[in-house]
Amino acid sequence: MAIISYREAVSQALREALEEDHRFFLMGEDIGPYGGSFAVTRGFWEEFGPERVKDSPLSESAIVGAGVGAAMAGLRPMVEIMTINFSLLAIDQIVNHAAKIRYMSGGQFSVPLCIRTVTGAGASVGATHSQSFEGWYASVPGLHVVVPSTPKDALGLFRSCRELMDPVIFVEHILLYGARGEVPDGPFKIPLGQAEVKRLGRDVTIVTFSRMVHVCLAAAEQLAVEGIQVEVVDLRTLRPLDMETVVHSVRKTRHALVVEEAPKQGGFGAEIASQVQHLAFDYLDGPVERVAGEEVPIPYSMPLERLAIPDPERVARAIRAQLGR
Amino acid sequence: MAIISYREAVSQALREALEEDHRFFLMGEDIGPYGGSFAVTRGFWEEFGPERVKDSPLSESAIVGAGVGAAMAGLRPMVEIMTINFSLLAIDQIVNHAAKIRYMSGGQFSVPLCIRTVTGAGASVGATHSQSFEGWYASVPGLHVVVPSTPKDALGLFRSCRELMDPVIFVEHILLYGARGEVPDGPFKIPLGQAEVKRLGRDVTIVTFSRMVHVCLAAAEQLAVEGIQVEVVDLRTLRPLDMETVVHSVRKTRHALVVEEAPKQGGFGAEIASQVQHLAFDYLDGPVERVAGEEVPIPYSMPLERLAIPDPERVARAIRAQLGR
Amino acid sequence: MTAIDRQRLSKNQLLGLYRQMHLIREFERECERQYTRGHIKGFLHVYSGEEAIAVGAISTLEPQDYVVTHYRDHGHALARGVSSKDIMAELFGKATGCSKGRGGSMHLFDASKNFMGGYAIVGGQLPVATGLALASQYRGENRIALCFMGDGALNEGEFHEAMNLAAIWKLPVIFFCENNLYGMGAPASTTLIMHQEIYRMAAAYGIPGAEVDGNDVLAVRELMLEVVQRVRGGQGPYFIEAKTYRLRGHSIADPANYRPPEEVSYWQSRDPVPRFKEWLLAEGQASQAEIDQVGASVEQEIVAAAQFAESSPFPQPQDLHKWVYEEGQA
Amino acid sequence: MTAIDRQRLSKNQLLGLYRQMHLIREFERECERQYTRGHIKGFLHVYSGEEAIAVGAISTLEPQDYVVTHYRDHGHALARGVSSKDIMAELFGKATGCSKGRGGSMHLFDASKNFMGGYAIVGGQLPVATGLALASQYRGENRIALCFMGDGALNEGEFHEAMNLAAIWKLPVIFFCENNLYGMGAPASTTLIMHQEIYRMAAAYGIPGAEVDGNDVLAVRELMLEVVQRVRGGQGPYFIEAKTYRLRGHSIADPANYRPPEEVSYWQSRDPVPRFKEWLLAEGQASQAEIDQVGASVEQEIVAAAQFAESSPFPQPQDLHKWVYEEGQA
Ligand SMILES: Cc1ncc(C[n+]2csc(CCOP(=O)(O)OP(=O)(O)O)c2C)c(N)n1
Ligand SMILES: Cc1ncc(C[n+]2csc(CCOP(=O)(O)OP(=O)(O)O)c2C)c(N)n1
Ligand SMILES: [Mg+2]
Ligand SMILES: [Mg+2]
Repeated sequence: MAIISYREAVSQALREALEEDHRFFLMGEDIGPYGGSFAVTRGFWEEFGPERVKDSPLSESAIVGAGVGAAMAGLRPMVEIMTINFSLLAIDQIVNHAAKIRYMSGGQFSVPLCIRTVTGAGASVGATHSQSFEGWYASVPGLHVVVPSTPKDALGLFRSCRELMDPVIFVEHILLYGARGEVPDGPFKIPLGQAEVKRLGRDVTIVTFSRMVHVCLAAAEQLAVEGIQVEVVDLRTLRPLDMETVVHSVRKTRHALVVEEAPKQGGFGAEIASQVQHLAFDYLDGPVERVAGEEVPIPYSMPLERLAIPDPERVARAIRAQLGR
Repeated sequence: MAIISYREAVSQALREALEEDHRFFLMGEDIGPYGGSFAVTRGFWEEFGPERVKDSPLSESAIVGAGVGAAMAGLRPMVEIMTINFSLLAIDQIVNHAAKIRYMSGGQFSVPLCIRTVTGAGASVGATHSQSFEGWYASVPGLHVVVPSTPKDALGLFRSCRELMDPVIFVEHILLYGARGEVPDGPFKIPLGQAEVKRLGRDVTIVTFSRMVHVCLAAAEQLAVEGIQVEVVDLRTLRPLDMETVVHSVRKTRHALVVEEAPKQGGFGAEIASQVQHLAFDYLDGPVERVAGEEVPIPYSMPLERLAIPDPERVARAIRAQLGR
Repeated sequence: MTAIDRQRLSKNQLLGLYRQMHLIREFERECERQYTRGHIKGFLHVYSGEEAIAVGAISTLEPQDYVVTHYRDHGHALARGVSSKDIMAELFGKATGCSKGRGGSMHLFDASKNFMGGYAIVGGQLPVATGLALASQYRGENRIALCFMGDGALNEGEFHEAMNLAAIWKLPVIFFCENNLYGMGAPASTTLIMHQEIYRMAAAYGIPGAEVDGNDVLAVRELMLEVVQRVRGGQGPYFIEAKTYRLRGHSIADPANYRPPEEVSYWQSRDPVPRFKEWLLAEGQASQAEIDQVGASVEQEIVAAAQFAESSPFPQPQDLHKWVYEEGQA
Repeated sequence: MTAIDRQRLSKNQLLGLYRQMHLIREFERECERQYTRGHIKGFLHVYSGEEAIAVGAISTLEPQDYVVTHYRDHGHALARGVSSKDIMAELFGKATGCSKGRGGSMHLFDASKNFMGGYAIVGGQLPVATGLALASQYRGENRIALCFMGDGALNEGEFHEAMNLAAIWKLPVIFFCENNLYGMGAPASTTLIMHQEIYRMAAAYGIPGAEVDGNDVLAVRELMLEVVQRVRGGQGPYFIEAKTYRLRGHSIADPANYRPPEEVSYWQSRDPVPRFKEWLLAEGQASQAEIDQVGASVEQEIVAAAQFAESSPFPQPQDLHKWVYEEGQA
């Protein structure tokens, strides 16, 4: 067991891929001498050389499309899109090519492409730079969507992603890079499609992912003091989606709250809520509740931004209301 | 009352705008001499001239962005994106500019831009050309999303869109252009955010929109023969979303089924299901059910394509199962 | 057309090129018939009039090279040797199709021929081709990628990004623009300033550009032979513009009324298939009997393709979800 | 620098230009200080070193003209006359900011100055500027749109689409590339083949392109005066490349270690602010006393701006949803 940061975990995951298999290479904006805009690939360019750590022009669509082509040819491109906001410029390549080529070719071609990107608000960088589109990608058949909340999950999940023959959107959270956590020694892996109960509790189940896991854990701490035992389920991957673990928990607690960062209407939390009420209807003591981002572009001004995304207080308030306490 | 086609309704709506207010102009690919790829603007170029019916290069991002700029300058651009599939190439302009400029400028600028586009599967045009992204747009604060199912709704809703000072995504369905229906004479309007009960029934409420309204009405016909009375609620706009009408119906029928064309996981139907269970929890006799597209890229082969999207039989089967008949 | 000497084509090879061109033309005719009969659905964009490009260009490639194209892809697939049966079956939506019925007319694929696909988002194939070329460069192979596009693709941002990326990384990719003077209904003159010299747009990326008569199969071949050698030699990407004309509408639904009749008849007089045939005859490279034999053999092939397509089964309903992910993955 | 004569600038006007440049420089210094004090959050990209461009270029516009720019936008806003108080308040996230605290550093707006915004998606502002120019053309106004971008924007597909659209429709827009030799950390030489003559890329669109010393305010002005006249006269778009250098890192978080020290010191020696000052003094266009007075007045203005920002209120929590839609709309 070592304690490392989320940044170090992702970094290690990438390094392993580069070291162990020459088919892996990195491509992205400013991942070279600059070291990556979140310093994940610092030193890589010097270590692995410009052929394997390809500093690209600011051309999101071209680098994702080039990743698709290289993957079809048998390589394992790992493309960094600086933040998920900019992925909108490449979303056509992701949705219409990466996700569909296996199907449209009748299984003749695979696209083992990993797109790493960074999601989330809370960094005071304004509306165009603070979005959370992972839910959109999770609605696209043909993609895998991975949303780790801890260093361990990031490393373990990435190791599984490396083995996939289909495209993955690997979504890191902008505010988690500094978060530290225990990571097992040795080559452990975490398979996609397995949620994890991050905290045990008997009164209510929170279903969440990415940074909101930490917000919910903090809320759970607060509520524990008040005698409310919250169970926190971290989905870890949105596609595939492990509803079994969620339903198992909800059957026990009889209350479910879904927490996400994106604006509520049409957020991926709706899918979870919809499935929970469907799969656990007879076990629920009340409706599935949701806490999500507000229906606004993320404002720059920090006091407003704080109001726009869920925090532990809002989550705790929602649970008190839900349980009538 | 006249009986006209959906195509004629949209066409009339556009013509009215062009005739009545010089600030309106059209911009899009092949809307000029070609007449529009779905013949909506046939004859317009000849009638209104190339300055007001601007045939554009194949540059989705540039024409939407230009629409944003022209709208900021006080015009009323109506941009046609040939199909919603290609809107992915312009989605950054839609999400990061059209939807956010009012907010990011602290209310100084408005973007009264109307983007017309065409959604839907069922036309045997393959996976890249058969998608339904209206649900994504409906999750973006700052946008309006309109999804008419009839000629009357198309015309009446468009007339309301013309008055908005914010961007609208006006989504026509590829298989509805030939559909005919009654349209009141005179300058009637349909406000955004008002769902319509398209068929009255007491046993179950179907909530749906766009072409699926017709699929559900056909299912309702079938079920009526079996003595099941289905109420069909057509949302008509996804943003704003009228849950009041929906909940009112569900409280009566105590059963809700949400039907949509997009793949189920992460589809906008999840939002509706989530809200119904939340707002009508105590009235529901069973979980909110959903019928949606399959989790596949839309296959070209017609027998497979038919299986991939809901049809009246599937809807009817779902309702029988839901009601235990 | 003295290219013939430089190209050292045998009579047999010349007849082979002609056969391919004729096959494409007849294949497309059959498609139009089958569309009318309701066997082919959706969009149908035929390649009639542009045969000299696909045949001339692809004939200069090696089997290991990659071919990528746009949605008007039947001609490229046939020229690459994808079986006419498999393509026709695909258009019929049959399980035996080259994309197993999943792709359809705009999304033909054949891995065995390194035919990497028809792409239906205008301009979207350029980045993909760039990536294939990148893989070749990365592995030190000497495969090249040949990427076709219409003139319309030059309006799209992806053209720009892919050209720039290929240039800056010196990738072995040939960008081949089939300039048939129209996008859908819009003449290139209304969408591209440089419509008369599209190839010159390559200069903005430091990519050499050349122009060729797209209705002359030997001219296309001749230019391509040079370009292929250069690109395979590691000198970076190349851009080719071939001027041509589609003899039919944009799709089968398009009567193409927006085109001036004189323009149409001018281009009909330059129809690449009869033109090449007449040249073969005039130069004594083929006899009328040989031409007739090609005609008969193509006719047979088309009949066989249609029969194969018609008699093939549709995909099984239970296979709807097959190939969304690798077998065994969620 | 005999431009002065042709430009018929009075001493006062010259001093005015200098004041703007100096104001930008000092404003950015203050921003860096306030960032360290925690008053400014998020990303901070300063304009230091590029002042001659914004000041020179914008000084040639009329009030009705539109200015659009990228995320490194403080300099353009100041040069356009947006109040330093309002900008600083914006950076503090205050309700009095030029975007009411909603936009932040990368998204400055001021309708009263036709300052149409800083845009933070690289390349995304070009289509918007094109649309503003289109509106002017549509209404037969003679307003022009001036659109700034970094060299990095030329990598993006939107550059291409907007250039093409502006060209084909002959729109009154000036595309102005601030080539400071770097994107974030990547030198333009690794991302653009034409990095040494970016202005030549305009030829692919039939758009005239010109190059200018971006560290020489009068040279920028001189070129712009010509270009503005031409574009206002209906002759279509124009592309300008100004070579310059950012004297600081990409953002305040970037120590810019990737830049060779000789390069940095070469450009420091061409710093546009002292360079213009020295010229003013040498040419007798300003006295040291006048320069000092400008310094004092700028210092006062900056202090006032910071005080205004600090003492202004944050937006009200209940106003979180204001301005998502027009008042009264859902
Ligand atoms: C991004 C995108 N926009 C629009 C379309 C619709 N569309 C299909 S083909 C076509 C015209 C393309 O013209 P060109 O590239 O010249 O090819 P050609 O048909 O002439 O072979 C258009 C606009 C599309 N498929 N993709
Ligand atoms: C589409 C997009 N990709 C990436 C980024 C991240 N990013 C912000 S600034 C920048 C560099 C831009 O360089 P340039 O255009 O030369 O402007 P400069 O910073 O030199 O003024 C990058 C990559 C972004 N904001 N938008
Ligand atoms: Mg064409
Ligand atoms: Mg730069």
